[in-house]
Amino acid sequence: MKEYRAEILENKRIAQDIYRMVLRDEGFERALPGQFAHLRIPDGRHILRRPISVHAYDHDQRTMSLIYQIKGEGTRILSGMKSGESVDTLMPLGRGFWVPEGTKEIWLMGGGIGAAPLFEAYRTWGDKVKAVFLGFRSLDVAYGVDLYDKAAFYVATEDGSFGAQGYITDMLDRLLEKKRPDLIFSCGPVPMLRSFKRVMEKYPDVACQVSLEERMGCGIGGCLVCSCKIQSGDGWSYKRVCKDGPVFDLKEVDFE
Amino acid sequence: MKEYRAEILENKRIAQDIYRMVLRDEGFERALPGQFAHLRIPDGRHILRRPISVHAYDHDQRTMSLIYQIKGEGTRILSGMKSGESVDTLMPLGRGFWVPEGTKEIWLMGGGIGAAPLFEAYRTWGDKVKAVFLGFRSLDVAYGVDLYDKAAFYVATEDGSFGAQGYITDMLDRLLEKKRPDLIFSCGPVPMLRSFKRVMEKYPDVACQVSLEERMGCGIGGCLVCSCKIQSGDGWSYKRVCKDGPVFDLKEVDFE
Amino acid sequence: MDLLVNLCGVKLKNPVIAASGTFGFGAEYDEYYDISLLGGISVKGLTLLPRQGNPPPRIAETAAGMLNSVGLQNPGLSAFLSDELPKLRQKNTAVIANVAGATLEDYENMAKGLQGADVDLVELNISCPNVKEGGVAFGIRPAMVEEVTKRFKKHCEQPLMVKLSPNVADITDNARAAEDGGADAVSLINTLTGMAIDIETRKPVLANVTGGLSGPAVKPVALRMVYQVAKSVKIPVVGMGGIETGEDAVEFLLAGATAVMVGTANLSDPMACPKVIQGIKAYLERHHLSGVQEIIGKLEA
Amino acid sequence: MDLLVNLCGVKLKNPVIAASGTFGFGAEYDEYYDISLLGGISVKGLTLLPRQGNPPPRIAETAAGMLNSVGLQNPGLSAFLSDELPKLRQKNTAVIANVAGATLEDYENMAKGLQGADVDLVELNISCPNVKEGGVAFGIRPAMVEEVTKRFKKHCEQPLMVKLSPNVADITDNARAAEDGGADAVSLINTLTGMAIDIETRKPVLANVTGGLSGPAVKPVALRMVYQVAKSVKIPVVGMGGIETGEDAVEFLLAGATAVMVGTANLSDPMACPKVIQGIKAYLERHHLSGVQEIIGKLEA
Ligand SMILES: Cc1cc2nc3c(=O)[nH]c(=O)nc-3n(C[C@H](O)[C@H](O)[C@H](O)COP(=O)(O)OP(=O)(O)OC[C@H]3O[C@@H](n4cnc5c(N)ncnc54)[C@H](O)[C@@H]3O)c2cc1C
Ligand SMILES: Cc1cc2nc3c(=O)[nH]c(=O)nc-3n(C[C@H](O)[C@H](O)[C@H](O)COP(=O)(O)OP(=O)(O)OC[C@H]3O[C@@H](n4cnc5c(N)ncnc54)[C@H](O)[C@@H]3O)c2cc1C
Ligand SMILES: Cc1cc2nc3c(=O)[nH]c(=O)nc-3n(C[C@H](O)[C@H](O)[C@H](O)COP(=O)(O)O)c2cc1C
Ligand SMILES: Cc1cc2nc3c(=O)[nH]c(=O)nc-3n(C[C@H](O)[C@H](O)[C@H](O)COP(=O)(O)O)c2cc1C
Ligand code: FES
Ligand code: FES
Repeated sequence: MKEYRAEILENKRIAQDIYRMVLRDEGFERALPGQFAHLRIPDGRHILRRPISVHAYDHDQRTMSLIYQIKGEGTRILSGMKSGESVDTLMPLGRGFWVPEGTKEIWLMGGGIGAAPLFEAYRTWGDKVKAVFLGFRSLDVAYGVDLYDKAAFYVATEDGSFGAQGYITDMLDRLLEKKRPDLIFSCGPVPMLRSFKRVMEKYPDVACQVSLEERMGCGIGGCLVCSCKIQSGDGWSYKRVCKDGPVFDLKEVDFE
Repeated sequence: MKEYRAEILENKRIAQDIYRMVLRDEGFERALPGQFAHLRIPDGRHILRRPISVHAYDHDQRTMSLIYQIKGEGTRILSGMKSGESVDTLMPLGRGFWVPEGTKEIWLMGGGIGAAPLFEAYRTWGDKVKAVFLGFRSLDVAYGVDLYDKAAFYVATEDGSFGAQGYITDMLDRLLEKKRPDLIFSCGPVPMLRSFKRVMEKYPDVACQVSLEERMGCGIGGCLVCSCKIQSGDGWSYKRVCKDGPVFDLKEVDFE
Repeated sequence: MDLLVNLCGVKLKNPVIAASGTFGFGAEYDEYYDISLLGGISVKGLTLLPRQGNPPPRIAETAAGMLNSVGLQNPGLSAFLSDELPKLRQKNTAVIANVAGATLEDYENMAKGLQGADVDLVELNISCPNVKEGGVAFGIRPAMVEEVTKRFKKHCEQPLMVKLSPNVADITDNARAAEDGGADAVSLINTLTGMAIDIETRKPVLANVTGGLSGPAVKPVALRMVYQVAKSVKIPVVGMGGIETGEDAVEFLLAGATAVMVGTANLSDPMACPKVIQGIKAYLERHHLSGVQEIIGKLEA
Repeated sequence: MDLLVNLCGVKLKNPVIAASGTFGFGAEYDEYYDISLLGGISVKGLTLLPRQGNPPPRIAETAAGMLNSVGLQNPGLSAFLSDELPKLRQKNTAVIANVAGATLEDYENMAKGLQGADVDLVELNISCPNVKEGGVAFGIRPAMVEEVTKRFKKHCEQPLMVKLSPNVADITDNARAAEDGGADAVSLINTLTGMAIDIETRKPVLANVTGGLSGPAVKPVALRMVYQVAKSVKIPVVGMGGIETGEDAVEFLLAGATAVMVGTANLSDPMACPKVIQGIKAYLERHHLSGVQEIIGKLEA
C-alpha cells in the first residue's frame, strides 16, 4: 500500500445521497475484494481520512471505483469534488475477503451502502458466485442492482418500493432452507449483520465472512482506535478493523 | 455593507505572486476608493477573513476588482480559486480616501501591493489627479503601471529593473521641491510610509492621507484587534484600522 | 417553537448570547441584522477606568482557531453607562455587563459603580489572560474565585454570573467556589492561553507574546468543561467555546448549558448569531421538539 | 546540514520522534518508508500487564483535531521486550519506551522490568487521561509528579523523560517537580481532555464519554507550554502537540524544544514524519543555517 494523489475521473450521484467516484493513478497497487481506500478530506479542518471500500478495481486501467453515501461533513465535501481534481488516497488497505481452498459456491449478502464492496468479489470470483442478496431501505437509495448478470439475484426493500418487501436476511434464510453455498461474503449495517449471524447459527457448515466498520484513525494499524471485539479461544480481544480486518470470520465477531 | 456570496469572474496572475480577482454580485453596494473587502478563505481551517482593498469598482456591472499578493496560506488558497466559484465577501468596509472641499490637485503615491487601492481613487477623481508615483522592488512584481493614462506617471524600482532606480519617495521629494498638490493619497509598506512621512514634514501645507494595514478579526469594528496608534490632542489612542480607517490623516499616524 | 430560557431569573428570548469582546457594544453588528433578535449581548469587558489595551499585533490565526491579546481596551465603566448603555437599551435584548478588575477593591468598586445601572446581568470576568495586573490570577485558585465573587456580590444589585477560566486542573472546583461565593450563574469557557511564532522573524506573532485561544479548535475542551460543571453545581451554566452553528449550540445545551455564547464566530461571519438561532430552531423542528427546554441537559451518558 | 541533537545524552540523528500511541511499534509505518530515518520512536504506551483498552468508538474528529480514548491497549511490558523490541532494534533509530502505571508500585515495577532492556530512553507517561485507575492523577499535583519520578528514577537504568499533562493551571510547576524528582528530560504535551456529542443520538461520540484532544487544534497551547517550560527548567524539553509540518516543528524548536514529537499527523498522513524532517531541513537551508542547534531556543521575545 502507498499514498497517492489519485485523479478523479468521475464523481457522480447514482442514487439519493449516494455517489460513485472513480479514481486513477498510474502507480496503483492491485486492490483485492474487501480491501479499502482511505481518503483525505481536502479542506484543512478534517484531519482524519475516510475509509471507503473498493467497489471495483481495474489493474489494467489502474482505476478504482468507490461507492459512498453522504453521511456527514466529510462525505459531503467529497461529493463536491470535480473530475480532474485529485484526492490524497491510501490504498489498498486491510485484509479483504478470502476464498478457502475447495470452495465451490459463494453467495453475497449486503445491505445499504454495504452492498458496494461485494461487487469486486463478484468480479474476481464470478464463476463461483451463484447468488446475490441485496437489501435496501427503499428504491431511492438502491444502486448497483444491474451489475450481477450471471448470478441469481434477490433484492428486498423495507418499504417494498423495489423487489420484495422486508428484510433480505429473511429472504436468505428461506433460500438456505433449500440450498447452501460453501461460503457467504457479507457487509451491511450492524442490525442486519446481527440478524445475519442469528440466521447463520442454523447453518453452521456454511462459512461466512463479514466486512466490519469502525471509526478509524490511521487506517494502517498504528493507532489502535478502530477496535472490534473478536473471539479467540475462551475469551476475546480487540482487533484492528483496519489491519486485522475489515473482513472477519462471522463466527468470531461479537456484535454485543 | 453586507455579506455576499460573490461570483468569481476572473482570478488571474498578473505579476510574480500577484493576482487580480474580479468579483460580481447583483447586490453589491457601491464601494468607495480606499475601502476594502473582507474575504473568507474557503477551507475550514482558516477562520479569519482576509482584508483586500478595492482596486476598481464598477457599480453598473456590480463588479469589484481586487489585486492581491500571495503572502501566506490564505492568499495562496485564494489564488487557487477558479472562475465560476463563489467567495464569501463582506464589502464595502472601512472609511476610504476623502477629498476636502477646495481640493484642486491630488497626487497618488504607492508602493508594492499598496499601489492597488490607488487606482479606484484615480478612477473616481481622475480630473484632479495630476501625478502618480509607484515604487516596486523590481520589474517582476510591478503591475498596474499602464492604468494611469491621464496623469504624469513616475515609477521607480529598488533594483532599477523598471523605471528609475531607487525609492519612489525620493523621486516624490524631488518633484515636491518644484511643485505641490493640495492632497496626496498613499499606501504601501510601513518603511515606505515612514520615509513618506519624513519627506512630507518639509511640506506641511500638503494634506496627506494614508491607508494602513493591521491584522484583523471581524473587519467591521466589533473586536478591537486591528488597532493603530493615532495622535489625538496631546496624547494618542488606539483606533480601529477596519472601522476608523483604513485611511487616516498621515500627520496623526504614529508609526513608532 | 419555544426558544425562551430563564437564566437565573433573566428571561432570554432565545439561548443565544453574543460573547464579550467579539461584539463591541452591538452597534457594528446592528448594521448587518437587528440585534434585537438575540437572546442577549455581553458587552466588551469593562474596567473602572478607560484602558488602551495591548499593542498590536493583537491577533494570530491558528488551525480552526485564533489567539487574541486585546487586553481589555474599553472606554471605562462610566463612559459605558452614559454613552453606550442607553443606545443598547433601545434594543430588545438582554444586556450583560462584562466587568474585570485588577484588585479586589476594583471589583468592589465595579459592583458599586453598577448600582442602579439598567443591565440585566453582570458577568464577572476573573479569567482574562491578556492583562498583566490581576485579571487571570483571580480565576485560578478556588479560594480566590470564592473571595472575589463574595466581595462583588455584596454590592451587586443585578444577578451575577461568574466567567471561569479553562486554564485550570479541575474547573469544577472553581465553579463550586463561585457558587459558594454567591454567584447566580457561571459562564465558561474563557480563552485557553496559547502562543504562535513567526518563524521568518523568529518572534511571537502577538506583541504580547501569549494570547487567548478561541474558536472551533477549543470546542471539545469547552464542551467537556461545561458538561462537568453542569453536573457539579446547581446554578445555571452558560456554555461557550467554538460555537459556530446551531448544531454546535445543541451540543452545549445537551451537555447541560441553559444558554450559549457565540464569540469568535462573529469574527468569521457577522451573521453567525442569527444563523446559530436558526440552526437550533431547525434542529428542534427536525426532531419534533416543542422547545429548547427539551434538550437542555438531556445528554445520555 | 547538521540535524543531530543530543537529548540528555541520547544522540538523535534528527530532532523528529514519532509520538507514543500514534505509531504502534513502528512496523506499520515501515511499510511506507524506512523508519530508520527517524530521530526516534516512542512506542505505544506500555503497562506491566497486557491491557485491552476502552470499548469503541475510541475516536472522534473535531475541528482541526481529534479525540481519542484508546486507554492504553498494549501487550504488556514483557511481550514488548520479547516480541517487539528485538524487531525495532534492527532499525537504526532511538527507541523510547513509553510506560504508564496505575499505582506507585506499578511504576516501580515498570522501572525494574526495564532493567537491562535495550531501550535508549524511558518516557514516563503520568498524564494519560484515558484510564480510570491512576494514570492522569499522577500528572496533576506537583508533589505527586515529583514522587512518582523519584520512585521510578531510583530503579531506572536508562535516561528518564517525564511526559507532562497540559490539564493543569501552571505546567511549569510540574516540570520543575519532575526535574526535582530526577528526570533527565521532560516531554509535553499529552492530550487535553475533551468531549464530543452526537446530537442525533444525544450521546457522547466516544464510548468513554471524554477523550484526549490532539492535533493542530492544540498547537497554540502546546507551544505556549513548551516555551514556558523551556524557560523554567534546565533539563531538555521535547515538544509536541499538533505538529504537521517542518514549519510547525521549527516553531517548537525556536520556543526551546531540543526535539519534537509528531503524533496525530501520522494518522492524517503516514508520511508525516519524513515530511517534517524534510521541512526542517528546507527551513535551515533557506535561512543558510548550518544546523538545528542554531534555532533551538532562539525565539526573540
Ligand atoms: C472499512 C470500511 C469501509 C467502508 N466502506 C464504505 C463504502 O464503501 N461506502 C460508504 O459510503 N461508506 C463506507 N464506510 C463508512 C464511511 O467510512 C463513513 O460513512 C464515513 O467515514 C463518514 O464520514 P462523514 O465525514 O461523512 O461523516 P461524519 O459523521 O462527519 O464523520 C465523523 C467521523 O466519524 C467517522 N465515521 C462516521 N461514520 C462512520 C462509519 N459508519 N464507519 C466508520 N467511520 C465512520 C468518520 O470517518 C469520521 O472520522 C466504510 C467504513 C469502513 C470502516
Ligand atoms: C485594509 C487592508 C487592505 C489590504 N489590501 C490589500 C490588497 O489590496 N492587496 C494585498 O495583497 N494585500 C492587502 N492587504 C494585506 C492582506 O490582507 C494580507 O497580505 C493577507 O491577509 C495575508 O494573508 P495570508 O493568509 O496570505 O497570510 P498569513 O500570514 O498566512 O496570514 C495570517 C494572518 O495574518 C494576517 N495578515 C498577514 N499579513 C497581513 C497584513 N500585511 N495586513 C493585515 N493582515 C495580515 C492575515 O489576515 C491572517 O489573519 C490589506 C490589509 C489591510 C488591513
Ligand atoms: C477578540 C476577543 C476578545 C475577547 N474579549 C473578552 C472580554 O473582554 N471579556 C471576556 O470575558 N471575554 C472575552 N473574550 C472571550 C470570549 O468572550 C469567549 O469566552 C471565548 O472567546 C470563547 O468563545 P468562542 O470560542 O466562541 O470565541 C474575548 C474573545 C475574543 C476572541
Ligand atoms: C491515538 C492516540 C494514542 C495515544 N496514546 C498515547 C500513549 O499511549 N502514551 C502517551 O504518552 N501518549 C499517547 N498519546 C498522546 C500523544 O503521544 C501526544 O502526546 C499527543 O497526541 C499530542 O501530540 P499530537 O498533537 O502531535 O498528536 C496518544 C495520542 C493519540 C492521538
Ligand atoms: S485506524 Fe489506526 S489502527 Fe486501525
Ligand atoms: S478587525 Fe475587529 S475591530 Fe477591526
